[in-house]
Amino acid sequence: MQAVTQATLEFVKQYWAPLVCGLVIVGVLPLIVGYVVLVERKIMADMQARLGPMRVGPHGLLQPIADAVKLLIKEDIIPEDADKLVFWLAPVLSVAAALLAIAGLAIGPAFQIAKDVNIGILFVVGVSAMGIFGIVLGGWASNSHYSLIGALRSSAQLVSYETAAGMALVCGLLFAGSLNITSIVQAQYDQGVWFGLLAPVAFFTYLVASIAETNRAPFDLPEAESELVAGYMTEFSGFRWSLYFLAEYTNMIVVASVATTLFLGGWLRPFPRTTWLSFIDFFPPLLMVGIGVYCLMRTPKQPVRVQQTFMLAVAGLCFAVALVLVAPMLVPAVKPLHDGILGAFWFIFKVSLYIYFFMWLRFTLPRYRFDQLMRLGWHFLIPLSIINVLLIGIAMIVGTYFHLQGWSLLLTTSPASIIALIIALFILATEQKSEPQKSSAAPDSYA
Amino acid sequence: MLDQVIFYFFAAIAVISAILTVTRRNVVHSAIFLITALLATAGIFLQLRAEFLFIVQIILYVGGIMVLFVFVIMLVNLDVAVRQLRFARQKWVALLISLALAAQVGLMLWSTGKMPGQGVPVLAAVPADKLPLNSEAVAKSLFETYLLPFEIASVLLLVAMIGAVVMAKKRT
Amino acid sequence: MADEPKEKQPSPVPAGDKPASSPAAIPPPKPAAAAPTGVTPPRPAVPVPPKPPVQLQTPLNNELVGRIRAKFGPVLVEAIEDRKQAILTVECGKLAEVAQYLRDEEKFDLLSDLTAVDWPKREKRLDVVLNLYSFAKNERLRVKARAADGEQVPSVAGVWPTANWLEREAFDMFGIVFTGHPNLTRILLPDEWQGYPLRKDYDIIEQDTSWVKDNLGIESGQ
Amino acid sequence: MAMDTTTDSRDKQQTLLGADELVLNMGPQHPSTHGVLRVKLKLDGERVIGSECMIGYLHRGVEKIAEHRTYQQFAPYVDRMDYVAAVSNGLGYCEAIEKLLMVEAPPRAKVIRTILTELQRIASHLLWLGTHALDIGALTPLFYCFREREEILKIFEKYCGARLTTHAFRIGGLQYDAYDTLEKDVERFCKAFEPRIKDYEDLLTQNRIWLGRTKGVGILTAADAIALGATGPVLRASGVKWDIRKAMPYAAYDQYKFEIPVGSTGDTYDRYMVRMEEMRQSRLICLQAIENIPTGPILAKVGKVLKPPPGEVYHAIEAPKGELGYYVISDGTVQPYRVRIRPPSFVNLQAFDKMARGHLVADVVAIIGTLDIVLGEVDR
Amino acid sequence: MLPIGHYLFLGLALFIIGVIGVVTRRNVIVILMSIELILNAVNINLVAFSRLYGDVAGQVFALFIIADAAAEAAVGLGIIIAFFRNRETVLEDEMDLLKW
Repeated sequence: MQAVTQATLEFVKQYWAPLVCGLVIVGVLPLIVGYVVLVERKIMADMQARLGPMRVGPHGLLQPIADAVKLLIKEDIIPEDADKLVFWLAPVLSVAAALLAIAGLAIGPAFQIAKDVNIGILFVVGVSAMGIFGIVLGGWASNSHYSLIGALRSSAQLVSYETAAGMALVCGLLFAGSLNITSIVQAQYDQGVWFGLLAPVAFFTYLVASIAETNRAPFDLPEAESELVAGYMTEFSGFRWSLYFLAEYTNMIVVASVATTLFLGGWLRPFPRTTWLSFIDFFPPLLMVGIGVYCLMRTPKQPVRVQQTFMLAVAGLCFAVALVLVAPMLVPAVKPLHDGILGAFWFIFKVSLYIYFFMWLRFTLPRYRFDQLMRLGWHFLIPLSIINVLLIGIAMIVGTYFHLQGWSLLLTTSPASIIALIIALFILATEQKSEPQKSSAAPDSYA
Repeated sequence: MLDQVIFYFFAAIAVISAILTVTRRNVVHSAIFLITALLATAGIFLQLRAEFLFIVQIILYVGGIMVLFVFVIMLVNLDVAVRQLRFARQKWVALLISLALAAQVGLMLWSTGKMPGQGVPVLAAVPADKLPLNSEAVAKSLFETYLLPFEIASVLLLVAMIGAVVMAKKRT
Repeated sequence: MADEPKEKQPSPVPAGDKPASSPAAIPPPKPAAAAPTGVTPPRPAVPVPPKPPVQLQTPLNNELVGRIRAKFGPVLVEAIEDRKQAILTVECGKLAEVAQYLRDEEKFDLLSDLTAVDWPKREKRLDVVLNLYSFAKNERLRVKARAADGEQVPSVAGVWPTANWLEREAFDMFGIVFTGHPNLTRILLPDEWQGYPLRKDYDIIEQDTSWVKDNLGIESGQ
Repeated sequence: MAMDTTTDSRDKQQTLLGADELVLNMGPQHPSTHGVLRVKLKLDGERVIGSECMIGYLHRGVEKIAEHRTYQQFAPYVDRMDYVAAVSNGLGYCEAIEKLLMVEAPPRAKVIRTILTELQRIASHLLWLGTHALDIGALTPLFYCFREREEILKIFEKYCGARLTTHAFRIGGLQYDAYDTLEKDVERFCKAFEPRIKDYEDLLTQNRIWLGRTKGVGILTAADAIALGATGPVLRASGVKWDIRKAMPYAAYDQYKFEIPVGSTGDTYDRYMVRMEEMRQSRLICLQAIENIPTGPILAKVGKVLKPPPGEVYHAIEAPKGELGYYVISDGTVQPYRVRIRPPSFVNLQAFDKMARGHLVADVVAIIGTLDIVLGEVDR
Repeated sequence: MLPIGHYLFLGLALFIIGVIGVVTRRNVIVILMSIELILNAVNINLVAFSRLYGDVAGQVFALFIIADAAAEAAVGLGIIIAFFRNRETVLEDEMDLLKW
């Protein structure tokens, strides 16, 4: 007993900061996810010529909390013939994997839970991939055809697209020369150019594959409402369902963060090495001020007093954030925090853009069919990503031979990308030609 | 001290899950416990500072092979299998054989004094800070010293892939 | 194409393997509502009140009827025209043959509708009514067959596959048994339903009351 | 009544299944069966090798009710069949009874009927487009379609006070004359509608995913379509240029110029294109019709009590879904002896099995959507 | 790390559990899973010794074993699926085709 307490103390003493961060993640992330959902609904509403949630709180800003309360007090239904243990375990597994993956991420140079992990990005990818068990087991445990089909679709889809995503990651890692997240971003700083620009094909591949991996439209077949009701989530309700939901959105954040880290320069501002462009550093505070001013302008137009107050509060919050963002540039005392604060802003900003792109696609595109999805994955993305890895590798060798650095690397990588694109288009063209004409040789009876 | 706690924690999980894996009637439950056992093993790898192997274990074993297992379990009709007799008839014989095996290996361990708690001084491990960066070291070893085995392994995987495809393909 | 005179055929694309027929020299029975012949916007405020003629059902004797009579003889029981719509009554047992002939030779390739009517006072109380349409001639034809209760009517599902569900519905509602139908089961009503609701002697209130009594154990409010 | 026990005995007909086969029961509670359609699918993996539609969950015995109501009393009931195209239903019924009575609606009534019916066709197609796109996974068109449909329903509301089940017409003409700004409203809608259709087409027509999901899915050849009795856009998409508005004009359709769009292959994409073009044509008809609405009475002299002379009549109109036929028999009393309604959805749905075989589960949803069925009309 | 005996003992335990699973269970899928357990036991030993001597060769071999396990699982599960298609069973004592 003594030993155990001692070990615990030792552990806490050594790892108190990550522990606190972990607790904060578990506590705060559901709230963040709730607001991501709200933002998604608002964006969806805007794209669809309507208002979205408006009732709970000003402009529906308390909607996530209302939803959470509703979900928590809903009746917890377990189907009669379900496998109780697995049914209980599956959503927890799903959400645990997603939350664990967050630990490996770095939000700016100052905010990282598992600091300097040698295998950084692999950890994130590998652990988040474990969430698939939650889906598969949940679908199986529900003992329903819809759930099972959804689960099988999900696992097949995830396994297929993980290959393409992995290959795309390899491209970025070729440039970085390390798995460590800090080193990856540092490498982009040293090169002065984001890897997404050096390997656009890889970035594109990862973009598509990450949408498929997170089961988002147009690849949301496992939960395709019009076909499978809700796929693997059909039988889940209330709290369990919300766990799945939490996992899905957390995974979105995770893949967006991975893409940001590897392809979009992580917490670096655009053109990180170009000194005459350092006025970009003033963009974050100006953006926040802009939002604050907009809120102020909207304040008198709010019909209810509470809403006016709330708008004022939001404006004040924006100004406060702007102040925090501008402080390291003006006040010498907090100068050391410059990279941490602005880095966090850029990182979150890029992740938001990436997620916004997800949402945009979701409200624009119809859904793929399963065979089309598989064909896209296996016949297009995987060959493309493998070829791209080869070509980028060659480009790297050539670049080293000529001592190319930074932007000049584009000289070798852009031909590689162009060749990869041409091959991709060629694949697509032949694909379309050889697309099997639906031969419905089914028995011709009208009965 | 912390090392010990972590080791015993993971070791206990691994052993209990392994036992449950081979004793559960429901194959899906078996698979879940196997996953737990594999994850616990991965934890032990981490405790041994084999980070790269830790993540390979998670990505490949848990994320790849076990997904395949679960997939196949769902494809084959489980309801029939659940109601079947769990163990084959030779279980006593088998038990005997494995016990003999255990005794043999245990005896060997005992005789060389490597059993825990023997009081015999054991070989001290290389200090942690002297270890090279794990993934780099593995990569170097893999692509320099063991390049040929690496290529052979990839051919093996290719053969296995083709074999699996041929095997599982529907004969029309 | 746009505003052609209404009697002109709208040149249907020949449907599948059925070629457009040679222009049949029959004056087609005037189809559809007798619309005004032209656009005469300011019309006298009072439309001409209809003066119903005493006998609306007049015997029909055009070439189509002649050909059918020549081919089938006494099978064609009656041919009349009612409000300018042609109605043929054929013998029930020969319905399938007549249907086959009408589809193949006379190009009535669309079975618009198949239904039934119950005339409980008649000896053969049930009418099976087929509404046919010919793309080639742009004309409609109604074929009736009288069947007694329980008499078997040959199915036309082999001629027009669309008759499958329509005959099931007729069976469901009237209890007409179609022989040769691939799957003659109830379609709209539950399989265990008693009786045939669209028959005239089927009392819906009585049925409702008894169902409520049997299943809910209370008196029906009807 | 007794609807809850519908399915049991049918389930017993299940055949012996092979190792890879699976019976999936879609509906009657399923997000994309458009009401209470129940489809039993026999699957090989995800491929459909057989299907059976089970209908009747919404059966209300409309035809039986008709025999116990007077001619006028029954008119509101037909609105409840195809409840998304109530005006068309009403038009067919009124014209059928007018034929039975041998009266004719005055020209002004006919033109207004035509305008409202064509608006209803646009509304019905809009609803179809929205739900069909939603089934295939495009969320946004639904809301755009409802936005436009709302405008049409507002016109209906201004005209007769009801939006959905309008009961807009009366036997012999109209109950209400057109309100003062009807022409202006219709014109404004038509002007605004043109760019909106382009919006939908921008979202879908050239979209690779949309093409992949609809091209070659649910092919119905012209011969099959005719044999299965399919009518309306389903038939026209198969390449048969047949529209009752042209073939046997009713209302005031003979006065207006419009085209009949046809497809070539009869797949889901062709049906989509045909319906999109039909909306454009309906818009043109509306624009032509409001140019010149004749003045005059709106109701023919039919009397308060309708006693059609004995006899029978079959009258069909081109409803948004296809041929909507009314077969009415009069025995000279105030109540119809028999009213048979030929529902286009019911007959078109029969083509489902033919279209679905060999496709995947996801296509089943697309095929149900493309048939544009309304269960209220299928089951009556 | 702890004394090497701990790891060897853990490996031994897993190995024996795996062996018991292989010889006693009838379900072929469980047998395959038990084989995975055995391979894991070996991996633990390899990694432990690799740590002991500070040489990554052991880890490299563990990697090869994982690759081998993947190959084995793929082929084995392929066989199971093919067999299940034909015989509708996954029990090893019913896999007696040669007995006929």
